[in-house]
Amino acid sequence: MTAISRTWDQLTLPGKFLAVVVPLLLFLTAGGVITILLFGGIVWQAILDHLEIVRLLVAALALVLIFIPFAFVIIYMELKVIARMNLRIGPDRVGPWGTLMSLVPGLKVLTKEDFIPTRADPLVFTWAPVVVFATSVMSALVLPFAPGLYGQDLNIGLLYFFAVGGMAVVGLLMGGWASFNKYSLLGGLRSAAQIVSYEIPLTLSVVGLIILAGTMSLNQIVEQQSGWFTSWYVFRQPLAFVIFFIAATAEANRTPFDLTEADSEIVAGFATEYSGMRFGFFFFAEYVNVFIVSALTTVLFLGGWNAPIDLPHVAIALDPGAYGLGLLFFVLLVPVIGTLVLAAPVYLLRSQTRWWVALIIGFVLFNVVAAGLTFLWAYVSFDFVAGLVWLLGKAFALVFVFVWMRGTLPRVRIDQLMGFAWKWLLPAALLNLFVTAAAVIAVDALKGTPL
Amino acid sequence: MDRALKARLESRFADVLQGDVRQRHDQTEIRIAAGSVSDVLRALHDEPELRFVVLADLAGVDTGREMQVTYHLWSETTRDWLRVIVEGLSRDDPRIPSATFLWQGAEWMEREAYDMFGIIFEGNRDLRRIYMPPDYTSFPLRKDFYLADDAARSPGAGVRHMERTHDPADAGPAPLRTGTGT
Amino acid sequence: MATTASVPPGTHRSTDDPNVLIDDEYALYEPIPPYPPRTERELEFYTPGDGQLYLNMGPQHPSTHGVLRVVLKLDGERVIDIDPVLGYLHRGVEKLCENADYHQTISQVDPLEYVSSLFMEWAPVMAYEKLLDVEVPRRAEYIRVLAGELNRIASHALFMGWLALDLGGLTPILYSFIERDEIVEMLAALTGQRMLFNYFRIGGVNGDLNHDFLSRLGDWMSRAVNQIEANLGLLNENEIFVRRARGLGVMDSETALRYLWTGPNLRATGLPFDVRRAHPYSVYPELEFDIPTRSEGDSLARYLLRVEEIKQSLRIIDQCLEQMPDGPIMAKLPRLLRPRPGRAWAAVEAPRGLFGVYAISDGSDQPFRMRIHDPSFIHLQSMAHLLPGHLLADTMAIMASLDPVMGGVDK
Amino acid sequence: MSLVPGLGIVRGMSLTLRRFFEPKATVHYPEVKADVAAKFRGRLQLLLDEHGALKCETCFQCAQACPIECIDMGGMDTKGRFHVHWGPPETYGERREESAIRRSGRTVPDPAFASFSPEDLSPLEDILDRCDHDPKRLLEILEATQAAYGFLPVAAIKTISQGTGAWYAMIYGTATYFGHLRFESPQAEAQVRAMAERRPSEASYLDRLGASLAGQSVAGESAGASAPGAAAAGSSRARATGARPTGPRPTRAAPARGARKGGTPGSRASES
Repeated sequence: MTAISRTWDQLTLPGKFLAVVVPLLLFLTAGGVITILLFGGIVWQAILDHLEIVRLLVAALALVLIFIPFAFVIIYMELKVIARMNLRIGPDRVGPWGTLMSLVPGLKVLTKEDFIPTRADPLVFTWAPVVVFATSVMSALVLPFAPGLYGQDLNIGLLYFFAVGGMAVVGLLMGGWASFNKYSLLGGLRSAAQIVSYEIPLTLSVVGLIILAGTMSLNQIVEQQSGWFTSWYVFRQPLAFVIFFIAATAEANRTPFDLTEADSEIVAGFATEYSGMRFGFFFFAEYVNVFIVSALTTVLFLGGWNAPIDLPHVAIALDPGAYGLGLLFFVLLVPVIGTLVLAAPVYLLRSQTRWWVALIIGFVLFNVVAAGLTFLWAYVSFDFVAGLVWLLGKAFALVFVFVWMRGTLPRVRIDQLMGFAWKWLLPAALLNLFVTAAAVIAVDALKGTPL
Repeated sequence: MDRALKARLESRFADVLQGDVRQRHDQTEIRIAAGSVSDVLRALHDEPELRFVVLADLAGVDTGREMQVTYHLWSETTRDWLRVIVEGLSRDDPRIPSATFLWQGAEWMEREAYDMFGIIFEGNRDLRRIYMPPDYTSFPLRKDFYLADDAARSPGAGVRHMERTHDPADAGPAPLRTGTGT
Repeated sequence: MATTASVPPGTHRSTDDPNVLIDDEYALYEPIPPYPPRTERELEFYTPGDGQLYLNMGPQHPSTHGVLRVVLKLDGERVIDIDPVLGYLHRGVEKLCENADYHQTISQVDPLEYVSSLFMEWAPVMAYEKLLDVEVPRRAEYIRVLAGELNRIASHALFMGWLALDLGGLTPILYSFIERDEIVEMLAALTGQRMLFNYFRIGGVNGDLNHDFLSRLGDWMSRAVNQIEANLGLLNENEIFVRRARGLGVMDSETALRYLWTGPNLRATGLPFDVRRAHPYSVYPELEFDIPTRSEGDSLARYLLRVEEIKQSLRIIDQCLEQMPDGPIMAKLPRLLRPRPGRAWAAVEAPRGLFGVYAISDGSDQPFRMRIHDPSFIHLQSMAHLLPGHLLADTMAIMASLDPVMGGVDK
Repeated sequence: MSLVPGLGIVRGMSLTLRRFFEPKATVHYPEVKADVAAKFRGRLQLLLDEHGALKCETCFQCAQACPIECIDMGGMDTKGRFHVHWGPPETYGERREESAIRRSGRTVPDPAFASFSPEDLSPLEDILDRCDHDPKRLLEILEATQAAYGFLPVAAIKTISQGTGAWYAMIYGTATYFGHLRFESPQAEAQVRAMAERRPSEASYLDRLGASLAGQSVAGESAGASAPGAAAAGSSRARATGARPTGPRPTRAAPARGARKGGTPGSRASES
């Protein structure tokens, strides 16, 4: 006993760590191997049998994980773009050009105290941000990011999107009601009235599009817009596009329709009493909503993941096996040669450059070039890379428009908001629907196909 | 200085004027008693040859012996500011009719005069403290106001070192100024 | 002390009066004062009607223009009544002025309305000059008018930004701050301070015009109009802004006179009452400028009227630079001022209205009584008349259109 | 408002988009500093003359003129005296409150200075009571204080200031005005003498003055080395102008309300 304890005392800290971890790992590995050998087949069979469930779980997890970086990017965009429009410089300290600025509020809400005010309803108060964030992520489950890259391809995808997206108002109402604060209550009620009344023009504006497309599956809607950009639905349904964009702005609580957190009237609306990560959920959900609304607009009207022009599809046939041993030399020599070639001008043109500095620069340049070439190769040879690039590009362009509007426009009053929805948007959406239906019927009649 | 205004005022308010009408620079000054304030102000406001429609200011004054209330009026019929000084209010219980029946906007100025001097404006329907806390006991702009006593009487007393009741034994009554104020 | 005594459970002591016990539940729900109503008006306000709720805005509210606290009586989103609660910024400037000598009072009244400090200095200086029978050199008067009009432009530019900010626009406030910053830098070159220029002296001004100031001024005057027009393009044309500001807090001229309105707010109701013309006080009789008026009397009219006033101020500045005479900038005065006993009242046309000072001298070196009349105080009072019937969102917009500065409201 | 609905909004958005690419109005502050006007007087600082000597003669006129009494001074006065004023660590706010109370016309009970006053101030109370806290009898009070302590301790002067309502600066002006009032205990005299030996003599200062006026600079001159020279300079100027009278001048009558701000002959003389 004493010998073991003496040996243990003589060990350094990493030594102690390893002395514990390594046997544990060995044991676990052996156990794992045995388990897999015994039951692996059954488990694998089960996974193969229910592949779509596994796919759904993986997709949901991936969406949750991918939306946090998106929210950070949008927050940075908002800070920087509005600052430049205000003739300010904006964030310029955290990271190069302040690019890491949006991490700071994230860390702040993570480290802040998370309290529940007196007389608040703890259960509802706690679950409200979860509901808001979950709905925004769930509604993104049907978004087709690229061919083959989507959570689920429901044949009622659009209906599902509106149904789930409309659930966000429940979370806002919960938060506003449970906070025991009059500002929160007013904010929650405002958001309820606003979102419920803007659901109607939002949904009606796309009914015409559904008539044209003949389907509610977002994937098929996107595929129908392939080819040149003239086939996008924005050119066939311009009025619907305008209505949808305005209503989507109200859905995402963005300026000029951000009455739910009008800071000059009701301090922060439903989020007045929230702090810490609960507020962070509201905060992220807002920006996630912005991205989702932009992505949906892109998918419905701007051709989704289709390139604006019909690119010829070239397939590079790379068969590594054909090169045999040459591949090894290729893999070994290309970095060396590329580094030397790229380092030579740096070393030769600037005499005071040390040779190792030149080599480092050359290596970095070579990595950049290699990454670019790899991306080009991936873009050409994989469809989902190309689709992702185009969809994200279009979506973030729309996000820029949202931020732009916030930097420009003042806020409308609540009665003007409702009047605009019921007096202007709704009749316009109905008009659009009737015109589209009549046009479809007329075209069919002209074609002579029976109704 | 507008002599015509002086003549008009003397002829109109001969009975209520206390002392003669003084004029200096661009100001004409009349002095009346608290009893005749309402009539004088209404006459100044309504009568066509006076028409003092703009009440520029309402101020309370503590001369150390008595309380005064001063109105500054503007009219398009004259180049002068008219100053109406209501004098002879007792420092113990100063009371004066309110001017809110003519100028609704005088309400807060009267509240301020009440807050700072303790002048009671009868007819003001909202005569509360406006600057000081509602349970404040003294009137800061009076000449015998002493901050340390006052801080000691205030609810937050004892927080800072100078907030302790001043013992009148070691330095007699508050030194009043010798100037009469006029 | 009373606060040391223990309180029964379920209650806590009032911060206003430690002798008053407040039921926690009651105190949590409503901002109703813990003491019985003292006046008729208070009883009327704090008697809740059916389905009405009280909302306490401030003193820490994003858009109460400082530390103003207003208690709103709401019916849903509609405002029934409002009760402003002042005093959170009260510094007792009048008392401080009574206890500083005549030169020191200028720096005491300076931070009253901190966006237009020169006017806060102008009125007391004029009052003291009347007490002392001082003749101010004409060059000093011209310099006062020049600096004052610059300060007026800065204040009005800031007003537009504030109005837009309370209507939810983020950008105009920063554009108007750019305008204001240029003017403030100019005035810093002239007076030596950016915000609280302690510039006007009894019998003159502190320093003469210098090349730095004149070069900045000339540079700015050449592009001022276009710059301001460009910034206003964000608001004047904007449907959302116009539709929100129109018909907001409408006031007719008779009621405005009863509420003692002055300045741009009164002129927006149609009455051309401007102290610079109604009771000329400096070299203004020698300058020619118009008094713009509008008849609507709503927030939009107040906004557009200030735009007009900026152009008139630019005219005045041009004329000042042309007619600026040579000569001394200070009257001959002893260092220790002891005016003979008397009373003096002086009023100037501040950017917010009639700003007056009523000084009483008792022959000593300190004013015996110094009364400060501030327009923001008067205009804020009429909120209770303007607001009922409007929506909660318009509360801050109407207040911003009255353009109060809490430093002046709570003297 | 334009006739076409929405046109104004479009114009506004085009304006913001143009501003998006325009040069910015703000600067990276710590790297780029905004230019300050030549006449800017926002900064309080002690100026040095061309020899690196302090121009301030510690006359306390600025402390008297400051409306909110936020100016306080310490260091060495023109007579090479030690610690003209070693005030308590006072914050701006406390000082303002204190001045507000003093201006409200009565004494200020202020224990803030008690921490660094070893002397017991009980005799001072009797002296003040004898003179019933009258600032017009300040000279009598000061002489009695010096008789009691042998010199005028800072704590005593502060107590007198609070007891009579006169400003510290005014009392200090009065005390410096009369030659027979001392500010140091006899023990401190030795210290002062030691310092006087360390200080360069007036002759060397005059040499450096002549040299610098002639245009060439004296080697090894630095601010630290020439700071004591300031005191010598001040004293030389003082002697030159003969501003050190032996007896009190005939003084004006103090104002009637002097009790409120303690108008004293010395202070009035120094003020006008």
